[in-house]
Amino acid sequence: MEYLQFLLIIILSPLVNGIIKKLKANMQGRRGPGVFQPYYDLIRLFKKNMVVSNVTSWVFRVTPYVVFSSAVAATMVVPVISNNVAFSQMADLIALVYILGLGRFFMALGGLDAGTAFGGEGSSREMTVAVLVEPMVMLALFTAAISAGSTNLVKVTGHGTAFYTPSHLLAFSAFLVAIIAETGRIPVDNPDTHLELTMIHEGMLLEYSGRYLALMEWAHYIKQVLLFTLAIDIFFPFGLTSSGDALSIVISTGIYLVKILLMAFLMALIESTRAKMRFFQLPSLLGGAFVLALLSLLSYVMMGR
Amino acid sequence: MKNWIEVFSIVDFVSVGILLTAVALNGMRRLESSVKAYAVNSWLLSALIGIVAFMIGEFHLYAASLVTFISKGVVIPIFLRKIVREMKVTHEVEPYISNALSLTISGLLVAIVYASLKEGIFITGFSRNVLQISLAVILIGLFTMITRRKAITQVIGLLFMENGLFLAGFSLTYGMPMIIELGVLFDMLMGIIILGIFAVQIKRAFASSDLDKLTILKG
Amino acid sequence: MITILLIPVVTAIICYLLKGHRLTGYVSMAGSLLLALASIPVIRDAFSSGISEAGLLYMDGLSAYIMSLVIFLGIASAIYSIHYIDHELHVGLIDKDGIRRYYGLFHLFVFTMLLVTVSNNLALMWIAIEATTIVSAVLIGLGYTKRPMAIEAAWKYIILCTVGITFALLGTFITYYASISVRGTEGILNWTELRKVAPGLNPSTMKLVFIFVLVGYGTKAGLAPLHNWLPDAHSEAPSPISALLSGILLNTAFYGIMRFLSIVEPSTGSLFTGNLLILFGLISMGISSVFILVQENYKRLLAYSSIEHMGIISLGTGIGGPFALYGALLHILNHSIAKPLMFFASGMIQAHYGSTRIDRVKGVLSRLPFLGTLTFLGALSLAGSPPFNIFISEFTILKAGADKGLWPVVGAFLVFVVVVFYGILSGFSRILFGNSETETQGLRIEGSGAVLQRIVMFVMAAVVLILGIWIPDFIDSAIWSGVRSILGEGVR
Amino acid sequence: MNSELFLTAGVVFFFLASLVSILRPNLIVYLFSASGSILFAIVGLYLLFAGPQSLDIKLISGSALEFSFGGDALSGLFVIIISILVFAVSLYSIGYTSDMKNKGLMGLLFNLFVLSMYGVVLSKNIITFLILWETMSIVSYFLVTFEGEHKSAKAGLVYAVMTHIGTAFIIALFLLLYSYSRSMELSTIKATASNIPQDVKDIIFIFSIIGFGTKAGVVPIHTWLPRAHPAAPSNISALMSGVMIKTGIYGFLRVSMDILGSGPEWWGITILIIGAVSSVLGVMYALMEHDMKRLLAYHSVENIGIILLGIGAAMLFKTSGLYTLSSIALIAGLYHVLNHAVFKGLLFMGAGAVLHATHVKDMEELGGLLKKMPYTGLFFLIGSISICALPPFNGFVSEWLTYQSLLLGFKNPSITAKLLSPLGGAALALTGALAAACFVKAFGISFLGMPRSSHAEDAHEVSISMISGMAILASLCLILGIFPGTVTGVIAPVSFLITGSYGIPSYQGLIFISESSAGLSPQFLLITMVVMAIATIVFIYTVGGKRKITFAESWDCGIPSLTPRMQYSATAFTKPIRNIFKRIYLPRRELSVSYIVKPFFVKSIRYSGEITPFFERYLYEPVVNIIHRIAGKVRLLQSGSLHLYLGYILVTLILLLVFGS
Repeated sequence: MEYLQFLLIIILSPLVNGIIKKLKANMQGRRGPGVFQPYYDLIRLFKKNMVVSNVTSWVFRVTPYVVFSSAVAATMVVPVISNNVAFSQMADLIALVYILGLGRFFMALGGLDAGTAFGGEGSSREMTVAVLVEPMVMLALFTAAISAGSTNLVKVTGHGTAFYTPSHLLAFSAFLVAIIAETGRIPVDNPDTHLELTMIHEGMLLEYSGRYLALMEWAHYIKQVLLFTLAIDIFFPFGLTSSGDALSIVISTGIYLVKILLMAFLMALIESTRAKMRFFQLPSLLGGAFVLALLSLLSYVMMGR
Repeated sequence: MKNWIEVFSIVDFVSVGILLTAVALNGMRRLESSVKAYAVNSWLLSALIGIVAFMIGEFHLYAASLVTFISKGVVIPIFLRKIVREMKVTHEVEPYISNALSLTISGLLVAIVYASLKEGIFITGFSRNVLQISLAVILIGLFTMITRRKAITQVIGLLFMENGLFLAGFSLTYGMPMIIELGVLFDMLMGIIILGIFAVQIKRAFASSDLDKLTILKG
Repeated sequence: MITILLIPVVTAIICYLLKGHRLTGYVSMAGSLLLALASIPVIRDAFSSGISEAGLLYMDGLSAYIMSLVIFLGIASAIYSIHYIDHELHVGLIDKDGIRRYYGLFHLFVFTMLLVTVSNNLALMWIAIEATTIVSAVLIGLGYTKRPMAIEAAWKYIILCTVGITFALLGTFITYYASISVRGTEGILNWTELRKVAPGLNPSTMKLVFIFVLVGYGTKAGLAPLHNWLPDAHSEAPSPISALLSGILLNTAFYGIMRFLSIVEPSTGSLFTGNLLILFGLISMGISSVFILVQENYKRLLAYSSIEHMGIISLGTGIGGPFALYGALLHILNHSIAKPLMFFASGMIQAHYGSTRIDRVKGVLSRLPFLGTLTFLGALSLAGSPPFNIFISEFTILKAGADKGLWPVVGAFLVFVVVVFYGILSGFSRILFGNSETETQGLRIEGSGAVLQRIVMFVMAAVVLILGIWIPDFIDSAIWSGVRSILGEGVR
Repeated sequence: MNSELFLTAGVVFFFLASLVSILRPNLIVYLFSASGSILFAIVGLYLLFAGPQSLDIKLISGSALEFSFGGDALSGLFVIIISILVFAVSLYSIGYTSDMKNKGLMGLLFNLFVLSMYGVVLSKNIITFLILWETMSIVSYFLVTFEGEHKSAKAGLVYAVMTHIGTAFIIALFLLLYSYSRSMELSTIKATASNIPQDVKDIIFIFSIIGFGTKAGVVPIHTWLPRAHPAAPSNISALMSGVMIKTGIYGFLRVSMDILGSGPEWWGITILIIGAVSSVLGVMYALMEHDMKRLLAYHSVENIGIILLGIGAAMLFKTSGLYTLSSIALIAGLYHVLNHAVFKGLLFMGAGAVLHATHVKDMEELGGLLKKMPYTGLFFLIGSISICALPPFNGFVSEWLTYQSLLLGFKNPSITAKLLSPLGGAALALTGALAAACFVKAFGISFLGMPRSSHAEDAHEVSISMISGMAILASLCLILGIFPGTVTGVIAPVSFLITGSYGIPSYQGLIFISESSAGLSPQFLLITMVVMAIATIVFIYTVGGKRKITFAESWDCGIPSLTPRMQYSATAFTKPIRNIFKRIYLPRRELSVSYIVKPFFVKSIRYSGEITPFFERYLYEPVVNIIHRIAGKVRLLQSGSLHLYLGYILVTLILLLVFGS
């Protein structure tokens, strides 16, 4: 039963995005679309015919499937509501990051395949952001992993009460920035814009249509919730059941949903209070986050906790 | 019987004379005079050899003295003068440095030789000083070669070196086997003759007997 | 032994009488081959035990070793000369008269070097070495061409060497004198007998002797800072003669030093002689490496490399001990195969491009593939890189140095070797690669002479390569008997 | 059956190949080489599992020269690695060299090169090692200058000189070792290494970094690498970058970890830092290269750095006595050696195939090749994914292991090690991200989009032999990626030899490190992803049913039609990174605009920019200049004046008289 917990992420991810949109709208004094809008969009896209550029090669058409299935594969090793995930032995942080990396690699290739300037620009900026984010994510995760003595997610989550230490708070703030960058949110990227000069993630998807686009978007939602869940698992690892009985599962599901909602609220808050940065100002933000991660590691090494 | 002391003093006297002619070479202005100096130097050398021969009564030393006199004292000087003439060079020696300085330096060389050839190297024989002298002559000859501009003067310097060498040879060894002496002598002669020919060639090829022109090959 | 000495003289006379007939080259080749045949039994005996003859002549392992090198290079150079001279005649650099003079002097030159190796009497050895100077000077300067540069080179060569060698004679005299004070009655110059009384000789006298001999024969062997005649002479001489000069003449001069070494060492102790030799070796390597680095003329570059290798040999001799000497002797062999090969090659390049300047020559590899390849291999060998022969001897010497714990020497050696590698390789890669736009006067390659020329060079290149990966036993034993004749019996 | 037999047979095969190559029928030559490599692989297996006693050959000649061949597990592993690559490259070369001028020479040198590499890792005494080491360098030098152009000659010169400097250091360190054991045999030296004083050990260690590092190409002595590899023919660059530079790693391991045993802590720290710097700088410079082969060459620097990260961690652990962990880290390093050999060989072959088909190396002139050369494109993509360490291919496993060993570095007692090893991990992460960016560029620009030049327009797929060569390595990329347990099992004897512990218990498809209870199963990843992909497709068709795809122009903002020149160029792609890291790149750009009517009507705009080659400009050029200036001064000694020369004689004599006697 709890081996299927990853389906929770896959199914809920559009909803979470809808909720964030709604919250943003409300904070900005708009009504905004309903929280279930992303589902309607996906289904409509699945039903549409597709227009594909005749410049593209098979890489372009394989990309959506790789991106989507890599995102899904990543979710399978993450404890959502129960410590008792499928293949718990391979529930590995580093592996997780690199699986997502595979998705990004193909997305960037897909962006280049159509031979348009926008796609190229999108993938170029995506890879640049990745270059800045990756070390920081790793350092943040290292702090957690070292304190848990393992890179295995189950071990990390099992090793509780970690988040009172300063090193973990630092690591968490770094990881938060990482999430913003990875999910393409303000101030790094603007998920709602289609203005060519500013877009990163949308730029790569420009040539995609119909079900390909749907898969890409969905994969994006999944990645977002996955990262939320990761943050929760690592930095607020309480409320996960290890027993399989229905009650505890219900309880922990409830706790999980609350946490996710909090994350969503946080995101919406940040997005509506911050303005989008110029692309070449990003290094200062992400560099700062890197320093936070470094400090967390340092403080852990120095204080031993 | 011979009076050793006297002979000693004579030997020293003659060898000092050789040294002086060598030093004097540095004072010479004209080519002819330096050739003369060489001739005198060679006569003194053969005389010394003669004395040594007389002392130890070696026949072949008399011969050697004679050969030396003829080759070095007569043939070579004539040959040199002939070259000097046919090269029609200006008869100045044209040294790089003033005669005074070169005289001082040659004096210095003698000092260095005496200082560096310490006691305990030459114990036996009458030639205690002669080796020093001969080495001094050799060095002075070399020094002359360094300071003189003309090809022909270099030959003269080389000849002085050889005289010094012979002086050393005879005084140290009372003469070696005849064949060796002859061989050495022959070699020397050949060398000088070849050098003479070359000197002429240089004069032809470089339109000057100045060795300064011989600096095409460098680096 | 007498016959060995006579053959080249006779050959010389015949060649001279032939009045520059086209066949002269083949006659001289026949002469040198005959010489080789005649010498084989003597050399074989000499390797096993010393032979003395007529009081003045003596052969042991060392002399046999050097002699066989002289003879081998004599043959190679004679064969190479055939087409070389032919070509010179064709382009009008030489006339009939020049040809007869060239071959006559060539064999006289060989004769004098043979005489050096067989003479037992030190003064006789001196005479022979001086004679080599005179003959080779004439070969360079008046051999056949009267180019001013050749004359200049010859003049410097003869003056410097005669001056230098004067001191060697002085040293010889003093040795005789020192022997008097031991024998009491009358002195000796026979190496074999001096060897017996060596330990009794007066140390301070012998120190003086060694200084004079080192300066004297060192000048001839091209040890820096007495080397200055060498680049000029080697670059201006006709290539076969340059090959002989740097391939073996330098070694005969150094042979003289080795002979004296085994007389001087017993009394003065190996520290004095060793340090002097090491000092001269390092200075030679240092100076030559710098000059190689900035050299613009490839024949001069080769000449400086000869200085470097003489330095290495002197270093090995100075380090002392059987293995260092083994290395030094092996190095003599390797160097006198590789260097002549390079001079032969450069002679052909010069004939083809009409210039010895590095920047005038380009694309040898693409234009003359065979020659270019040999040059490439030879250059690498001279640069001391495996799998070529010279590396082996260098490494042996280094190893001996490490055995003695002479780390500063080893370090300096390595530094200089690297610099030399850079210099030689950059120089020759500029020659070998690229495509030349300079029009060339072309190289005639028809005629049996040309074929022989190529065969000889190919054989030498093969030897260079083979000795780098395999030292045949007869060479090994030959070198050991050479070492024995320096250090005395009982070694190995 | 003993291994001498196989060895001799292998050597014979390669010599046959060399001989045949004079008659230049390519097929036979390289088939000989391929079969020779198989025989050598068998020898390697012997050494790996039957132990060192299984091979011992001595060829004594003279008193100065003694060849002695043999080896242990370490040699065995490297022999196998070489064999894998040689086999593939041989097949590839059949087609690649077919239309080469003087290919006979090519075949000869190729086989000699391979033999010398085998010899290096199989040599058992100092002189054998040195001779074969330098032979390898010289033959590869010939191969670099094979094209014979001025450029390649220069590259070759730089390569030969730098590697010779390295060799000088190696000679020095071997002489030091020799002087303490009085023996040329490496085994004896190892046995007596304990009586070498520590400071001498330190010197030897530093020398081994410089000497072997030059060959391996660690920053800052890497500068020959990006020159030599592009200059060489591609099959050779595959060998050079794939295995030759690994002999440097071999030598380093042999001297610093096998012979010297464990050193003080700063040894490991040094290697860790060198590794981190090399990996980051290597990939950064690679990112700025648009010449495909130069790019790959810089990636070799990066990967050597990654390997050194593993080795450095291993040294640290060994110092602090944590032998199991040390073994794990070493396995990580060696695993990456194997992987890099495979995918870098593959990538160089791919670049060679592109070069062969289009005659250009510059990406700005390529594009859209995936349609023209489907197989090459596929294999190049696989290689790219592997080198970016993305699952489920081989690079991922070794980098994961490296991460693990770096994180376990926290178990070291000293604070420095505790701190530095995770930072090494961060460097590795940065490297990974940059590498991904770099290969998105490399593959995307040259294989995707529209052709940017006529060269790319009329490209064609290459011959079957080249494809098969690439196919072998491509499939190996996958196999080595999804059977990690097997590979670690093969490497285990080596790490046991050096660290005395087997490290990871090897399950067939799974790695599990009990020290950090971290596990990895690429098989699982692969299967899940495939299943998920299928599930997705099924899902889509159930939801959306069958929909038709219409092909059309790419979105062109209403401009009549997109031209290839409107595509994103490689330069543009890397622009952001060039900007962000300008402290490192020191980019210089000039923009020249020519107007018809200033400032309104622009005739043309020329933009040219380049990054500063830091080490060449600020490290090497000054040194060389100084040397040449000194040399120029010294030249005055030979002024041509005879009098001066005579003066030298006089002065020398007087000095000797005064001081000598």
